[in-house]
Amino acid sequence: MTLAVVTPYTVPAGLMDVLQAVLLVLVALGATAVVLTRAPVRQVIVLSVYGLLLALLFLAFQAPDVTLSELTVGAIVLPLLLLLGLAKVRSREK
Amino acid sequence: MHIFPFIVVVWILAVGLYGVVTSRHLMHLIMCLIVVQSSTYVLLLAVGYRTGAVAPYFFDVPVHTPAVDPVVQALTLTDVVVEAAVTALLLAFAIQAHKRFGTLDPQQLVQLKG
Amino acid sequence: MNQLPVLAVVLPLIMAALITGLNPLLRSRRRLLDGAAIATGAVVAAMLVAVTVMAAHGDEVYWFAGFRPSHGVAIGIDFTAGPISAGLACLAAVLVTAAMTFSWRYFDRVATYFHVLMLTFLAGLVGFCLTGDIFDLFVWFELMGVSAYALTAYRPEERGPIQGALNFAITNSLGAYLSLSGIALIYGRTGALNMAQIGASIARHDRAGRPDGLVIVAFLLIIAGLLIKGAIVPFQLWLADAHAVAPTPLCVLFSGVMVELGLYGVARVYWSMFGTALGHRGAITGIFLALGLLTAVVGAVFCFRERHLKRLLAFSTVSHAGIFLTGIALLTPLGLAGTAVYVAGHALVKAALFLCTGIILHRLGSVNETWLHGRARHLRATGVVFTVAAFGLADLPLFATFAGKSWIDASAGGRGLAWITAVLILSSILVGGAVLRVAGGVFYGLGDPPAEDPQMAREASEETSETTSGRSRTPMSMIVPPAVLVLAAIAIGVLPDLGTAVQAAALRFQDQAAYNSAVLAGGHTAHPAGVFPPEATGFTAADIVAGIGTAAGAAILALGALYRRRLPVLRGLRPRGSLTGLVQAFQSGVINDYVTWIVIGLACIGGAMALALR
Amino acid sequence: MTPGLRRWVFLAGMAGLAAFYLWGLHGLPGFGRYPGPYGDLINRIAVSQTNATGVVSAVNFEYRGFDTLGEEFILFAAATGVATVLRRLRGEREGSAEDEAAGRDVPPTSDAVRQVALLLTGPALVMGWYLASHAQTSPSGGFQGGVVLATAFILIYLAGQFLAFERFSPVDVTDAVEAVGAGGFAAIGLAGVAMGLSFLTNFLGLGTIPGAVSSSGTIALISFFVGMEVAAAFVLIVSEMLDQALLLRATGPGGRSR
Repeated sequence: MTLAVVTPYTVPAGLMDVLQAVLLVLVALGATAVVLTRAPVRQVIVLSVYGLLLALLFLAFQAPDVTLSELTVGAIVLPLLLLLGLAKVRSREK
Repeated sequence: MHIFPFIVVVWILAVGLYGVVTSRHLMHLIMCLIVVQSSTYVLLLAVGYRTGAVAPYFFDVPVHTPAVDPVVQALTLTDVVVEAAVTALLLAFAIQAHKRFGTLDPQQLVQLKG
Repeated sequence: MNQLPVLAVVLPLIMAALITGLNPLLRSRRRLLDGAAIATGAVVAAMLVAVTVMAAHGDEVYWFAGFRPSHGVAIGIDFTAGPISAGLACLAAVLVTAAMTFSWRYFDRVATYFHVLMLTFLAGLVGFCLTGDIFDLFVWFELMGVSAYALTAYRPEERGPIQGALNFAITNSLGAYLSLSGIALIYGRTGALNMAQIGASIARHDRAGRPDGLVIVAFLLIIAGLLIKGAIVPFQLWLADAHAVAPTPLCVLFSGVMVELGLYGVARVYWSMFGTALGHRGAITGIFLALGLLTAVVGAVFCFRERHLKRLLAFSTVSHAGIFLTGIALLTPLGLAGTAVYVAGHALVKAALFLCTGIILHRLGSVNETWLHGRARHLRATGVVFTVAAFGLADLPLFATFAGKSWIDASAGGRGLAWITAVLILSSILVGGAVLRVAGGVFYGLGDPPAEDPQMAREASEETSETTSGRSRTPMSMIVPPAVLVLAAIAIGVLPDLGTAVQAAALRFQDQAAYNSAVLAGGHTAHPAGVFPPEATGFTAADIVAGIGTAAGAAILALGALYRRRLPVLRGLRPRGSLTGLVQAFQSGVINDYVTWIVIGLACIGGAMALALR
Repeated sequence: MTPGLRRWVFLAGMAGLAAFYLWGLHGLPGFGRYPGPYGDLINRIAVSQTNATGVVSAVNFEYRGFDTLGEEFILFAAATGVATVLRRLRGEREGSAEDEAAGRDVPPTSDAVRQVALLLTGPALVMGWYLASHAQTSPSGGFQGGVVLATAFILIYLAGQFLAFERFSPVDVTDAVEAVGAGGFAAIGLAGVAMGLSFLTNFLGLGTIPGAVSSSGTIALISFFVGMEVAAAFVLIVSEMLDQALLLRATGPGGRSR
């Protein structure tokens, strides 16, 4: 399908390709970093950054709705819950 | 670019599973499970993407503008909610496990259980 | 428009919301709360009976929000209630009702949480059975899963339930994500989520007469989650951990329908989406037969060596799951019909066994077979129900299990695979023998107590009573449900013309073209035609001999196990240490191992499919 | 299995599974070439059929609204499950916040954090409300709005103390809000049934201007109920976890040595 329509949101195709490729590489690295970080609290922070990267990738995939959810859930609420859980666990390890 | 996003999907899945398998801490394991699930978001959105198309909002663009698939986005939203729900529940289990066992190492949990 | 299928899902959901909202009011009114929850289950069961009857002559298709498909493209979500799917949903509702009736006097300090989660669980089960949309299937699969994980950990003050719930939740969530990946793959090819539409689309794409990689990979990924739920070796490891520790009323649902639902999902996905594209080739039968028979035997061996009553019953469920997959793998209408009837019979009988175990736990506070030996003599009614149910599990004629098993055997014979009958009988004898050994030893004090296995004794001692008061007697609300369930298993087995009706339903289930036309074009196919023609459903003398032989073999095996030390030949037989070690290494309880096995299993099945189907 | 053996066995299996998975992915049309027809059909008809200009919301709350109902109840069941698993048990008592804080390395909330959090609460409330009520026009909806609303309540915690948080979100009230949200969604569906229509049929007037706040009938209403449900569910989950952080256990293994 040829897409000649230009809208206010159209990003030049070449630029979009580069943007997506860069974000995909960053997301792959982010996932690896989450898994390889073994210190719990630091891992939560890495996970939060990973959520942010995913949100940016989704924006580049033209999915602003999902970006918003991923930002609120993946980068804020889940890390918060995980930190609360860790606080509980660590307080007992004292 | 035709296959690259899908290679990233497989990589995220493999890395996440590696984390689950080698995990010695339940909190770590839960976060690796989140990574595993995130591979499904990337896959869903990549599958519904169309080069050069706009996001499926027709507030200020005409309805016939080529747009990416809105369905996969709705599915991903559901997937994100599932992630939040399952993670909250797993965290509750982990907190309770730590109370009962005093550790979060999956291997020690089994030994202590008897 | 028939609104019953959707009401059967929405009613439990609304009641769950209502109970949560009225939490402060209901907390102190146990009777009202129990009554409302049980009534909901019963009403849902009644609605689903009606749906099953109505669907006997054609699938009931329901389009949500009125979005009918246009030109073969589905815009919305549909429910497609056929006799098999509605019947299975109905079975789920009946068991939920029985389990909630049983727990009326069972849990002492129960908040509204238990009822709410049971109702959402019920909605998940019913929605999963009825939906005709592959993503919707995933949604109800997850609702069922999340409710079940939470219910497993219903007694968080103990160690076992937490650990069991963790293994259960992690393995099954992983399975769900794999299924979702498969759904995304097939969507990327077909741009459709409706199962009928996907089936039509991939059948068209297939030019060379062989499926391409995407179809095979999507098929395996989608069924991966279902096979994990369906406890097929090597994905079954979570099951014993979860079943052994979940509250007993819940085990009824886990063993009776949840596992079977996973396998129903496999059959549904195959027959409404992938069947035509994969070409119904012998290799499909081969791969699933291998998995099914392996599961049947492994489950039976684990079952026989177990001393923890709930774990023993859990392993017998694994073994039966293998038999069900075997019946599905035959791809014949009679094989599927036999499986359907076997699932119903097994669910009723297994539910009765679990409820009787619950009574033992309530009265004696233990599930350790060694300790219990001879101590339940005074529980006469429970003993009778347990023993009768145990014979039902061993495929004694008259029971629905016997009918189902005979048809699977007959159909296997018809496909030239008569040897699998021998494997199935062997596993039935082992499972029946184990349960009858429990019946004879615990309720009648026959023979010697089995040797104590320290590991199992520790596991069993973890399982303490789920009740605190009224332990001197068995309330009617506890003993009536298992008795009724056993009678129902016999009643189904002796229904006249059962085989003809169920086989017709199975044939309809297997006619992908008829399913497509019903869903996408609103068509009606009067005479559906499957890949294999229907077969005779009568019982031959050989069937009856095999049934009685299996039950007798199980009884002899049980007696042999109980009197082992007094019999000269068997005295020297002891379980081999190396075998025990191997079993423990496999069933280690460590979640990391379980996930490793899932990956290995998928890689092996995937390799086999890639080589055999392509 | 020992950890070392497990790692190698896993890597071997994962290599096979990854190869298999890639083999399947290779059969896709390729990135950027979504083939349709589902999404294209919806993009074409959604605006005229529902008056919602945000097609994702139209899919979520209209075309595939039944999925969203299931999704809401997954969250509902999870919140109930968290409450079940973390409920107070015999032998557990509540310590005061200071008591517990003394045993942690987490520093007490500083004044600066408190003020920033308080400042953010208002905007978060407004934004959550905005998101939940504009599902049909912009990239937003009940879910995102609900999460942001929940965040507003959590900010109240950050700003003050747990006790204040508890005052704002007593469990019974949160339960009731959650029940109204989830039950309301289902009830909208049933209202259609009562009119002889299909479950979740959009039976309200669609308005005349595509994209206006009052347009698109039940989409906006469902989005609102979803927002309620999601906000309440998250507040419930967070408060259960906070509650745990304040719980002391009198006895038991792994107990506190203090």
